[in-house]
Amino acid sequence: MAEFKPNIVAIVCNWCTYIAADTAGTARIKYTPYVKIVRVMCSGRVDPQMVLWAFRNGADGVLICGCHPGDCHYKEGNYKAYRRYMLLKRLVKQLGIEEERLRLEWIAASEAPRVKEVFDEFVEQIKKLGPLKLREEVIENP
Amino acid sequence: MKYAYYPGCTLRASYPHVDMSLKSVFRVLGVELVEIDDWNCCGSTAVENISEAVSLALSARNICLAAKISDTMLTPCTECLLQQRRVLYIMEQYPKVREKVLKVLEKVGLEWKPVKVVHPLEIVVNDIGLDKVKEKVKRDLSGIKVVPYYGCLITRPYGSEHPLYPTSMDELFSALKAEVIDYPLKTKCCGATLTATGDERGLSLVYQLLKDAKRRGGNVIVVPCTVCQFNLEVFQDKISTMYGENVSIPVLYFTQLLGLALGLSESELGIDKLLVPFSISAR
Amino acid sequence: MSKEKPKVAFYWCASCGGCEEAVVDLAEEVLKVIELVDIVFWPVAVDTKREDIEKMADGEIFASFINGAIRLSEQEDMVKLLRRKSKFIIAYGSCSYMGGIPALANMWNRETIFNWVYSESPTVMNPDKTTPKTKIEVKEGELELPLFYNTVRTLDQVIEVDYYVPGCPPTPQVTKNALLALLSDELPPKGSVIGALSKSVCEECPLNETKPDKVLIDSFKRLAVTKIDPEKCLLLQGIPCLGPVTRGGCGALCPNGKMPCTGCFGPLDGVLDYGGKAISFLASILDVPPEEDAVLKAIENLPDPVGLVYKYSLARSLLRGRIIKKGGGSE
Amino acid sequence: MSREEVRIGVYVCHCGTNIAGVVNVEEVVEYIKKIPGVVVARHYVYMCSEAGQNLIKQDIKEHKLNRVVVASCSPNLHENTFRRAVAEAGLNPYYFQMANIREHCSWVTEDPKEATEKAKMIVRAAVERVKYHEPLEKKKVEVKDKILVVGGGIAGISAALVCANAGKTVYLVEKSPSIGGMMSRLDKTFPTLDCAACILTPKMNEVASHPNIKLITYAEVESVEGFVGNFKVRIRKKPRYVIEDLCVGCEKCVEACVFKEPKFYDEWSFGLKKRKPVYIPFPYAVPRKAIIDPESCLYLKYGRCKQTCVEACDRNAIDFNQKEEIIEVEVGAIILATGYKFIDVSKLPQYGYGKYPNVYIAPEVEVMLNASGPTRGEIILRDGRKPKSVAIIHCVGSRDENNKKYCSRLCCMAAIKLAHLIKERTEAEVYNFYIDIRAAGKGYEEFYKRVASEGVRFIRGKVAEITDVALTPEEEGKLIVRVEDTLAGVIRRIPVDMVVLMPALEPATGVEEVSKMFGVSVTEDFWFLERHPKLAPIATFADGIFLAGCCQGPKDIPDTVMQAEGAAGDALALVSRGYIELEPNIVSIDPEKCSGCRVCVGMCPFGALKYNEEKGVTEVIEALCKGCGTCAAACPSGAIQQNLFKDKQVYAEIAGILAVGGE
Repeated sequence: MAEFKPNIVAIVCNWCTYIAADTAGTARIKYTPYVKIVRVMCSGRVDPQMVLWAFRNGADGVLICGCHPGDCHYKEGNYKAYRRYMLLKRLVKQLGIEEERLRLEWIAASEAPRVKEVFDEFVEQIKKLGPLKLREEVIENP
Repeated sequence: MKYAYYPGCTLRASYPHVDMSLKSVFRVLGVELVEIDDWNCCGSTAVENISEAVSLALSARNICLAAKISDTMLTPCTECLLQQRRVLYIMEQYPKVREKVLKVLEKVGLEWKPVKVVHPLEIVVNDIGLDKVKEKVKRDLSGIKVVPYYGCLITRPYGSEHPLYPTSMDELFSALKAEVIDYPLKTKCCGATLTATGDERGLSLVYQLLKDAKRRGGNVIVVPCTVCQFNLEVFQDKISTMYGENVSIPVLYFTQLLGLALGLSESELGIDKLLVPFSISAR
Repeated sequence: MSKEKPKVAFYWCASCGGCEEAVVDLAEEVLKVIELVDIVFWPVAVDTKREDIEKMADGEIFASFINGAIRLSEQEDMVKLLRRKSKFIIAYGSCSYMGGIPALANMWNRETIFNWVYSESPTVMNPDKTTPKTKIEVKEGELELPLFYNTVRTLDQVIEVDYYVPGCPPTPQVTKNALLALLSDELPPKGSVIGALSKSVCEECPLNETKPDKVLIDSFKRLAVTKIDPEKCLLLQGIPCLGPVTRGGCGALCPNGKMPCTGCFGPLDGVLDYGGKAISFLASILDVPPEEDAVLKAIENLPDPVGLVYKYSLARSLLRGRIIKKGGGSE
Repeated sequence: MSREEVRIGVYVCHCGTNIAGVVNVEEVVEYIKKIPGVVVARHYVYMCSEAGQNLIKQDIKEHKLNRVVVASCSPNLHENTFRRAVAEAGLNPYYFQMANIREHCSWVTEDPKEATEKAKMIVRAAVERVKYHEPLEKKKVEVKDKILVVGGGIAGISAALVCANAGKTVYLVEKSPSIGGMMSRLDKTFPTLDCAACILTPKMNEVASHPNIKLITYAEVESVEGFVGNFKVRIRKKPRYVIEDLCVGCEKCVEACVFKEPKFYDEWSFGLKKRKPVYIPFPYAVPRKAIIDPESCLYLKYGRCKQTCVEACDRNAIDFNQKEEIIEVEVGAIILATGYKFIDVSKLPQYGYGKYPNVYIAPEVEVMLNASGPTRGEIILRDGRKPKSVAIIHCVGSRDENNKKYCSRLCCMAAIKLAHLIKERTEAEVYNFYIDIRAAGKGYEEFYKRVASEGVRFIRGKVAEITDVALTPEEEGKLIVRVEDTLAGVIRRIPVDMVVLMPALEPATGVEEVSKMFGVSVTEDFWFLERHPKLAPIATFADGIFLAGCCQGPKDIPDTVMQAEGAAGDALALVSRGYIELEPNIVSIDPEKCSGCRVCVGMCPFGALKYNEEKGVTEVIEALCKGCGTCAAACPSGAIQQNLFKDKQVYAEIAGILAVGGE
């Protein structure tokens, strides 16, 4: 059986994690190729629909990254993100998706090494859980 | 508070009086010491040159036995302490070595179970706390000029204090109203085993320590380490003649002086067994 | 019956029958309907047979109103036939539109449902472990029985649907609007929801005016143990009312009855996944410190998010139901 | 959406070998070609080059492209470049999307195959997304033509003067009672050894007298609101208990103070000298006005004092009832020049600072050498002796795994300068203990050579400890420096009379609050983070806020002044334009869908959403919208959409980036 290459999307804030990821690049910090970044202006823009949509489109895991509490470029967008995340996690779990497949992390613009840390670690976790198989289990199995 | 007690060969053979002071002090401070049943050598000896796995396994065994009594193990001998902490570190950091050690343990039917290894000084300062100690003081140590000397084994590399400038004994004895001397050599080398061969280089190190302690007006050196206590105590006459300068000064294990503050008698604390006599009445 | 009148069919799949009632609830309006159309097929009220439909030419039926979700092979079969024969297929009511209450069964699969219904359930006595079969021997020969699918599907997951009429059940007003929309000269764009509003329930809700500038609350409460102020927006009282996220057109029936909206009309056009959006707005209005304990405290009374936000729309949701890995049983 | 057929052009940049060296660009292009809507897909060595941009412009014309995707570096670098190119070809610049396959792919991925796969997905996402892009207009906002400078050190002073000379009003806020900062403590500056006071004081006075500069000393910024071009700043000015307009700095009050002898810690001299409760910070302080310290003044502390100072002041400048005042200003740009401080070396016991009286830190010695210092420029030990031998220790806390890992940059040259000055004034034997001498700068190496040739000793080795424990008679009564001389390969014990420590630099106190208040990011060492280490070393990620001097990282005076004047340039460029164009990523509400449920209103911390009673819908106040999109995520009916981040666009991007293989 071929090695499982997780398909992961990270929806990240433009002001912290996106910059951190840029800096990680400039510093040539090597990390997993399986996490792909989608940028939003603020983690507060992250709508739970986006996360469900990602799972529906074959994501094995979804990361949401924003500024540390108190550092939000828009004051409190990251707080909104956190509250939605907490309730969404409950929903997702009920729908048979392991909580660990959805994660929220605060990564400041200065924390380039944390990008590697978080991404690599998340990929490892998803590898442990294996593929999500949403289509096989539900959608293509009427 | 209950601790698994590991005396080690030093306190059993060469320093029974430290052992005495320790037990009496902790009795007064309400700390229960349960000696580990059938404990063996800590392995910080020649055995290491023969087999690392065995030398580690020796301490590993003691740790497993300790685990049966408490989750914390008390080791007054800093040589043993270092070895045990080293084992804990290696078992966590080096899976390959860990495997070897586990095999050895398996042979003696033991399952690896790490415990916290602490030094009596850490118990007094951290677990009990100076406030509690103060409550128990029977007579203060005012008038005694204490030179706290820590050496290297409890400070490096696994120490809980500043590796170059520990202060726990300074704080302890200030709390007991002694006059504590800021001793810049507090973590310098005591000569360790260099002295065993009577080597001049070893003795010169001891000489510097004693000399500076006296120069700063100290009238007693307190140590948390029996190796230091040995080196600082045993060679005083020899050094005095060697350098034509009287460097004699009593060297107490810290519990011995602490014991006096707690109102224990000099014999209960084995102070009468010291090579360089010390008496609180002569303050 | 004059031939010019457009032919209309009603059919009933996995549903409670409420939608059939809804048609009847048109009361004397029904007569008006009959003046306008010729009902050619309506198992619940008119004695017609499958053959009658089969005999018809393709597209002969002007519109088929199909309620209920797709649970059985027979239902799939029947709607495919109606699709062939009809010009327009109208998914009538929340079940055919979004899966409705029956779709909550998607939290389990066939295996776990059968286990429960035919053996585990405490009220069941089934010593010889009989479970539904698709074939059965009787003396007349072998009979074929409908297959119970693994999941419940919406009508448009089985056949092409032209319009949707929401509601559990659709109110007489909505039904009437829908009919008129269909019979009007310019038809609404294909795939649109007809008969209801393009704005949320709040639009029609008398309590909407009681809101302050900012709609923020400190926690959600359980309806059963909360004293409701009938003059105040339920949301503001911590009751998870889904009015804001639900399509209006019902006349805010539930809020008018001092009960929270549970979302039977489904999402508005701009919304992709009803439940996801509901989660988003419910969590958004929580004004609590962003610490784990605080947030958990605030949502402790929402123990069953799926039951709350997918009550009528699980089959239409992005995830369709619960992922049950091999050997996974019911919760 | 009914729209004309989309015709997409995709351009994959090699960025020399930065991308093409890892990612197989041909393969990416081949893959992208297959995606519906893609009309042309090319790869080119440098898309940002003139030629690269022309490629896009031609294709737009020839192939009637109406969408463009460039896969290259981070949008933070070149998004605007390409938007401009697209616009120049007559297309709306927002029909463009950038795919970051350098910072987020080629530079961070080991395996070329994986990198290529990832690149495909990143570009695919951009292609899927751009299909849903819509034409947008940038919003123009008027810019206040005033500038705020925070910090009155040489950085703040230089920046303020440039801005003021350009005719703009500048508010210069300084925390302490006088401007001048660290430089005001120096006697001479390296490598030219010209007198610090002689070059600094004229600038300080110019600041004080400049018609365009509003100098606000003994004050701190309390809050910052608004955004680029329109900052509202509240400044809290602490009471000085002396009316600045009346005080002429005659010091009569100081003489008259009931404390006959100065006995309080003097901030300017790092406590080397003492001051009275009423004092003038230092002889050439600006403003040269007295100040009364409420902590030591008897009247202010206990309400009981003869108030001899009040009598002494013939101008009645002393006012014990002075209250702190809040000054509100509106500015278009902000320059942060909050500077640095030295680490607390007493935390490094091996150096014996605070234990041995003759161990000094460099700033103390600078003050000592200063002609207006406590010793009038003489080097005199605390015990009154003149040192015959002095050890200067480099890298105290710098380049140190247990402290600051970074190089503090100015210490090497400062140490060499101190060595020279000390030798000059005491004829003492001077030793420098260093790890490496870092003399990168105009005339620096020459200066190092010169001082070395003057007989100052340089010993390469990190000092292990300073001790007073003598082993030999000649060590008696001295401080002994224990060090490994790594050139000679021996352990040395060098007895000296005086030790000078060169402490590491760290950001000034309160930097965390400042960074939060101004919304400026910081590095892990809390230096302010510049927008780009090379191409935007002055700007920050907070538009309209610029950095000058050591708040961004350790710097010597030349570099500080350079950056300060650069910052002034950036600030002037911004405010002189008179307006700025805001990214159009604000939200809009579809009144056809909005039911006025008001869930969104509570989402906006900027009050940009307002419920319209009679229309029964909520409306956006565009000027206030900062474009975070939090309300869009919350809007239960999907009536709120954020430009550039519409639901459809984000969904398309997510679906695109997840699409496995050639699906």
